[in-house]
Amino acid sequence: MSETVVQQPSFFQTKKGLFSWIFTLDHKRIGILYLYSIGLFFLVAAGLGILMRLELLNPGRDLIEAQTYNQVFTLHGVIMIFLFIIPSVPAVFGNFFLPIMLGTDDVAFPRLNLFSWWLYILGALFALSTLVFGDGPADTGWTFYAPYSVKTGTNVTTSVLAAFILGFSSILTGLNFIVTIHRLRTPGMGFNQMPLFAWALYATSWIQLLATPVIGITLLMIVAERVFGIGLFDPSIGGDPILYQHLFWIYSHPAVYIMALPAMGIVSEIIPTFAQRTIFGYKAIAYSSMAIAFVGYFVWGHHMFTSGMSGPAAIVFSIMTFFVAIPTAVKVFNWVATLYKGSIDIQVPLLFALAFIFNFLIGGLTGLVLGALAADVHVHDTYFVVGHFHYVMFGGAGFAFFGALHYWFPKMWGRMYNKKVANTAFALLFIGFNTTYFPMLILGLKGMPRRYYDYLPEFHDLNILSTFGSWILVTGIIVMVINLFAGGLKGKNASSNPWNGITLEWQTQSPPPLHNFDKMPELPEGGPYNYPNAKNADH
Amino acid sequence: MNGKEKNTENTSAHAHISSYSEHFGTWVALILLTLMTVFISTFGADLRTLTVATAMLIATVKALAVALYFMHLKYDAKIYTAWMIVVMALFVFFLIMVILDYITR
Amino acid sequence: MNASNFVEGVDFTLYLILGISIFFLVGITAVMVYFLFRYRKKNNPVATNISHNYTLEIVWTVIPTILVIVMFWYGWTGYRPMLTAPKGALEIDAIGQMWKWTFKYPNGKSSDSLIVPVDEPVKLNLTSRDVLHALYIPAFRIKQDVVPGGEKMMWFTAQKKGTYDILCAEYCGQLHSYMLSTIKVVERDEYETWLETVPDTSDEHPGLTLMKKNACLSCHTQDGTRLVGPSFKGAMGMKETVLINGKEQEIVVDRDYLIQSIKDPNAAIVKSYQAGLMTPYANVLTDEEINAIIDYIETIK
Amino acid sequence: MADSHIFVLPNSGHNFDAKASKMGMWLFLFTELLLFGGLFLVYMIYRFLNQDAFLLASFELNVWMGTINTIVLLTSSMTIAMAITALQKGNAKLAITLSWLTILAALGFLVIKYFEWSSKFEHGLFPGMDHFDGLPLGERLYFYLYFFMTGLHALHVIVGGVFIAVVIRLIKKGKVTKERYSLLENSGLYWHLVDLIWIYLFPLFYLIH
Ligand code: HEA
Ligand code: HEA
Ligand code: HEC
Ligand code: CUA
Ligand SMILES: [Cu+2]
Repeated sequence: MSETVVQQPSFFQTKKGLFSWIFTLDHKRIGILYLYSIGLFFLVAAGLGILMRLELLNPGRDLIEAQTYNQVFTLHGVIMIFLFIIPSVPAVFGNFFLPIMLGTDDVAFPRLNLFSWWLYILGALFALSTLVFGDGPADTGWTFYAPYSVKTGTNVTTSVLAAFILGFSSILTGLNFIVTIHRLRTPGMGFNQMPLFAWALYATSWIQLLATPVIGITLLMIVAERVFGIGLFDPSIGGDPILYQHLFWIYSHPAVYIMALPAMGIVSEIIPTFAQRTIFGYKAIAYSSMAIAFVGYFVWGHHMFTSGMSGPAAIVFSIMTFFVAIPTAVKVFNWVATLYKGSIDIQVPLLFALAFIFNFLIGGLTGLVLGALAADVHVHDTYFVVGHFHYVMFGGAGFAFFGALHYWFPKMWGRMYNKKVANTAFALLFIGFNTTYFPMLILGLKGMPRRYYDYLPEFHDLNILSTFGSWILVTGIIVMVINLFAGGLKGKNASSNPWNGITLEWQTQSPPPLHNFDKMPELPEGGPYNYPNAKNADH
Repeated sequence: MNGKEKNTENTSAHAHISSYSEHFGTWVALILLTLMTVFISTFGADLRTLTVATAMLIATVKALAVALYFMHLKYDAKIYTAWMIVVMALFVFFLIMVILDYITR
Repeated sequence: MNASNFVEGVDFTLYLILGISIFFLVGITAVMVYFLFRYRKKNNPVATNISHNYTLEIVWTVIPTILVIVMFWYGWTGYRPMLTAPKGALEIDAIGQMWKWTFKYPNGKSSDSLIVPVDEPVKLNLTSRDVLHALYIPAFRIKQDVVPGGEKMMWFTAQKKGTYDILCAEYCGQLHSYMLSTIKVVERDEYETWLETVPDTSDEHPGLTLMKKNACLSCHTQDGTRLVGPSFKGAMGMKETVLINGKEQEIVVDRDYLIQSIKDPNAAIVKSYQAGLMTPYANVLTDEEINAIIDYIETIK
Repeated sequence: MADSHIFVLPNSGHNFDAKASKMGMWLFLFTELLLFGGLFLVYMIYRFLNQDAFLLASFELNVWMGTINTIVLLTSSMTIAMAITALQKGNAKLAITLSWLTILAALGFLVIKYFEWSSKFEHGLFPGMDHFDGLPLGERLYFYLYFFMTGLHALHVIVGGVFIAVVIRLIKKGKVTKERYSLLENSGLYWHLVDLIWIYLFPLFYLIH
């Protein structure tokens, strides 16, 4: 690397002051705005999670009342889903890196992008305002099932509106990314030369775009029912509560792939970089994202197997559920195969990516149990489901998010965190995570229902273990957060390409300049991950 | 390189200008179809069981006319038509799967 | 012998999938960890680009496909029998309402817990008075949502004598986790003698019997402690602040107010309590019954 | 020694890109379609469950008002489509006139809707009113859906009208021109969507007979 390269002012330096941030049109700054806001809400909701675990340490009342507990898990679920995990990867890393990886200087609609962030903040304010105003946060669970959500006196209307606004924000982000990918790729980059992270975001964006409106309208119907008495779902004034469930899950199942696909995109970036070789089965990974997105639209009924669903409908939904597992399996095999004959540099981001695979395997395979009709009847609405979704959402998507944070950290801030501490934090997180959630799977198999403030004495031991695990987890998170802050403030300067990555973001300086590139980026020969230093086996 | 992608970009580069008379013709057809559905449903007693189906069929023809001519789908890049078909198919799948649960319940 | 006729189908599906899962989990993890060390930078300084291998890719698409079809099949065969109850099953009505199960037997007897004869198919007709609930008997591996505005059903044949838990598995509000009951499986004659004995409530106030039957006491106490609803202790004649159409108002509790509170509880909400929780009992209780209840409330001092 | 010349990529997100903005509009229309799609789904299920009640309830609606409104809306769709042709041909004046006609039609539509709704109110046919609460559940569902769907549609008519009005201003200011007409085109696309939805609402509510 020639030493005479002039360091352009980075996007941090070009302008200063609060307004230069909250009214910025720069996709990198918007990504960072999202990072801080999402991180904040994650910590709030995680605190609520810890509170629940403390309450569940012993049967009976430990800390909080039953009603408070119900509000806590609802708020925990709503924040974690709508404010943390759905926007997490696309809004933070998608915003920051998609344009750079495509070799352009911004998304297609920079103003709309800023507007999405403002909507996000507005939605967050709505969600949090339920804490202060009226009769407290909703106590319905994040699913807002009718008719309870119509009857309860808590602030359901505001919570539901919050979800509606956040959905709108999510739609606009998706729309922006689709147009960006179609219109702004650097000359010479066809769809099949795109990095897999971009592919993952492309598939995700279509889900955001085509599934979110359905929940939007459903939530509006709940509002209309509560405010105007338009009784579309409450049977005592005409409606059918099962129909609500259909509409809710038409969105909310595809939504789980909004959480999972970008995370998989990150894993597909991290693994080739640290194996220093091309990804195995580029096309299989790229197209399986689209396949998951598509098939994922037709499986929602697996959340309703015990609602009195008919045989034929149950068959269709169950089969389709199993079919989504196949493209996912393909991805997992491809990742593992990418390690084969690599020259592996074991660093924290890679550890997070591999932990993703392990946790996601447990999450996904327990998903298969849930997809099987007979088994689901037993474990539906038990802690087995709670275990399943924490494994995929936290152990999977959450770990990928942390992995991305460690992977792109030097690019975003031009500094490096302390790698030893990062390793310790990772170990604590991994152990803590599994100690917290594995017992939940067993609890579920034994028949402990979810959303239970109190439980029968036979479930005591495993709950103690789970709560104990959550303490390790907290320690891990605290260590990680402190380490990252310390690294950002006074870490060693990082080179522009510390991991020897090959996708376009590693061709610009760290942190990138305002316009991302000060010369045309060059596409790697023979595919986005074709490492020139590696031996070529085929062709 | 993705060949298809390039093609669509070229065709939409010289934007097609629809003529006034084409718009007018579309309008006439739409009005006629509207009057036809109203007529069938109010006076066509012998078509009783078919009315829903015919009404939906006519509505779909009208919607196609609006989409193809007023919204220029016919002359625009093919990708919009393709997307439109996918979105509509998705919606129809939703309908089918929900009604499946209700019919057989 | 299993606790119910469904245990076998459900558990087989569970073990089958868990078995396959453990195989893949352990296998993939082992391969991953092996590669991680075998191809470390130290051991393998130069990587090899391998972009794909169609044979391998087809194999690992086809094998999971076959496996999931097998999983689906056992899931379905375990589930199918749950959908239709055999003819001649013993039919019992099960009513869910905020935080209490009530079971009504064909002869009119009603009970808080289930008693069923062993080795006989039992069909539960499920209805809800307010919101969603789900009747869950973990030992029997069955669960069915109870949906207001329609009747659902579930059935089973208990195969082993004993007492098992009944839980509510669908979130239904504040005391969801206390909506518990039990099912006792007994011999046929024991069941019959139980069915014929009417619990002796002659020396109980008829109002109290009605309150027990209608789950009033899961929300209201008689000793002044606060549950979800206000306690009935000394209620009659008490001064209270209530919200009528959102406006606060001082009232004195009298018979008319109590009648209204039972028939249409949301018309006046006692301050600091939540609206919407108590279902209107206008269609559930007759006027005489309501009067009997109020007579009894008058006696709680 | 920083370069005074800042390098700008050819594929910049800050360039004006008519195709991108049209693409964005289409994507947005898809979300609108699915938004109403959810309601059509609800409609379909409830109609399936309450066929007779829906038939009975639909007699309360005035077919003629509905038909007139359909024609008004179709006509406005034509005028806005012609406005685009006019602008493409460079006739900004005609484009403005045609756009105004579209807005006028939108207002006409709303006025007729207003009369329809208020006649329902007069008959006590709104949730919470006496007559309404006496209806069987199936008929109530019909009216819940009627008010919700036509109400949401009317909201879209208003948004579409405002959108077109904004574009008219921009044409006057010379910001939307023969070469850069994509905003007018987008407002037209939005307006046609409003029309498309009404094309289905009309037979589903007025023509059940
Ligand atoms: C990131 C989010 C995410 C992801 C990716 C998934 C993925 C999957 N989920 Fe999960 N799920 C949730 C989030 C997620 N889920 C949430 C939040 C809920 C609860 C909602 C609530 O009620 O509150 C839920 C609930 C839920 C249910 C309903 C449970 C119930 O309430 O009764 C079901 C049932 O089928 C299910 C199934 C699946 C399946 C089959 C997958 C599959 O996509 C998994 C596929 C992955 C694999 C299978 C692993 C990799 C494969 C291999 C290594 C190869 C070997 C495999 C084979 C032999 C096939 N999920
Ligand atoms: C991405 C999603 C996500 C994540 C990450 C989590 C994280 C956690 N969740 Fe989550 N959970 C959900 C999504 C998620 N959850 C959803 C959707 C539900 C369903 C809700 C419903 O039923 O409606 C649910 C329900 C749920 C339940 C079931 C409640 C019930 O059914 O009764 C429980 C119980 O233990 C639980 C616990 C936890 C815990 C202990 C964590 C922990 O992992 C949290 C760990 C947190 C930390 C480790 C950080 C702590 C940090 C601090 C306190 C501050 C430190 C500050 C600084 C250093 C600045 N959750
Ligand atoms: C699901 C919980 C629940 C059940 C079951 C329930 N109630 Fe209530 N009840 C409440 C709540 C909450 C309030 C306070 C809010 C209000 O005034 O509506 C209340 C208020 C009342 C009041 C007014 C009390 C006062 O001091 O003003 C009366 C009387 C009453 N209930 C009677 C009954 C009777 C009789 C039954 C059974 C037939 C019953 N309730 C069942 C929750 C319940
Ligand atoms: Cu009843 Cu939960
Ligand atoms: Cu799902």
